[in-house]
Amino acid sequence: MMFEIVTYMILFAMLLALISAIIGQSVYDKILAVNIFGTITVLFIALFGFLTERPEFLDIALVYALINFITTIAILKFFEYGDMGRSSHINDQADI
Amino acid sequence: MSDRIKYLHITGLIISQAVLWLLLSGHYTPLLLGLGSISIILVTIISLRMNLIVYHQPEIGLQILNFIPYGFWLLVEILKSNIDVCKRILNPSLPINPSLITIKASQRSELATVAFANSITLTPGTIAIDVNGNMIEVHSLADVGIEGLETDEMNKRVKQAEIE
Amino acid sequence: MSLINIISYLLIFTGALAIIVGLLGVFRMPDFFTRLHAASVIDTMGTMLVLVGLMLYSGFNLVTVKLLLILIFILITAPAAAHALAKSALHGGVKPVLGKEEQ
Amino acid sequence: MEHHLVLRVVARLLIPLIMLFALYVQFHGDYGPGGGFQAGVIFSTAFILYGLIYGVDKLRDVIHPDVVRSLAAFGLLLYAGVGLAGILSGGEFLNYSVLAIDPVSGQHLGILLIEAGVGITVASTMVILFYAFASP
Repeated sequence: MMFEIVTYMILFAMLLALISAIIGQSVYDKILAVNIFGTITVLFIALFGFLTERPEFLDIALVYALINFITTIAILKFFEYGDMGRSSHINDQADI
Repeated sequence: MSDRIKYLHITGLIISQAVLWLLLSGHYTPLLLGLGSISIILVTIISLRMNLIVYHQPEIGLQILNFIPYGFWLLVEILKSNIDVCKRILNPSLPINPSLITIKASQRSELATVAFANSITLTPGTIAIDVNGNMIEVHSLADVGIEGLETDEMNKRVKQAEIE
Repeated sequence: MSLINIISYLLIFTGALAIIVGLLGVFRMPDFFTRLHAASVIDTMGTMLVLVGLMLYSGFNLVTVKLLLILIFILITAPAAAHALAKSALHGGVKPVLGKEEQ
Repeated sequence: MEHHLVLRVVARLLIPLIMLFALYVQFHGDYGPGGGFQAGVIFSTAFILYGLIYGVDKLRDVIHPDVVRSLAAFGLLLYAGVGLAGILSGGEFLNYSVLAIDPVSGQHLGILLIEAGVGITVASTMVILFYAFASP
């Protein structure tokens, strides 16, 4: 009971994040919305693990946080340069 | 660049990995501990191949013991500015005054500079947009954020946490 | 229900409220950079309160350590992602709206 | 375009953590959600992050595409080899109990090797996919 109200609130927040991803004007707005969605999903998975009393879900939450970060970087790089493996021109320092 | 610093860095990497493995695992059987040591050796070898350890500057960069009080101070700052930003969002007239300013970062190592830039971003109301050498360009939501940065307190605190 | 459970529940509830307030800010703010400020409320206040609340609820064991690990991980990666977004938006031609007159 | 200091330093801190976490998932498949497939994907994300931040050329210096391809084949061979070893020792395909004198330790060994094969193949395939997308 305790966790259910909060879980519904988080689900509602995920819905809002999806809406903002759909109505976002520039591509950066959409990436930001997807990033927010990912962060909320991490919290949702952690809460869901406690709701169903299976704390092993925390491993999945950690993986989701990791994938969320890498997704943001990959999409940004793809939209900026059109390919993901672009190397830097300055000696050993890369920009995304 | 001496060998001593190099081995110090590698030892630090191995010790932190061992602590992480023991905290994650939770099962301390000989088989899993053996597999854990194999994993640590493998990760260390790949990290060395990737040149992830930088020798030409203090790798640890931030003294852990000095960094803990800084963390608590940062936590309080984060909470204060969070409440401020939440009030601004909930205010019907949306009292914001966005501005761009450039501030100076006086840390020596890259790690400490990044810790400073990330602290700025982590405090809602200010975002580090660009890091150019010692200058950090900051986008601020309201005047409160600029006033907080111009007292230079965060910069000094990160500098204090740095290893001399 | 013990006191510590009530405290943890209040923390989690406040965290969920903070997330919704942050999303409201994302909808209300006039341009991209100000939206980033609203999003960082979610990344810091939301995650911190929810995960600290769960830590208090679970007591002290390896689950707590994992929650702490998730919190540290998010607190390292979220500002890096926000910084990368802001930087590439600035270099990609998004002009920040400055001054009091929004829109 | 100047270098991206923040991402470079953050990636340097995160990559060893990610690889160690992947190996933790690999070896704790019997206690929680995990196993070879998930571990392989997480392990490969460390390499993909490195390739994204430092450029694909630096990733080629770390691990050559030919090596990755051989590793993908090696993982599959390991899987099939354990299966065939079951047949050769008088059981069915993928029957682990006959791999050692004691059935329980045979099962442990078999699962460990099979999961290692799956993990190696999945991680290599993900890195191959990244190479395919990243080359201009």
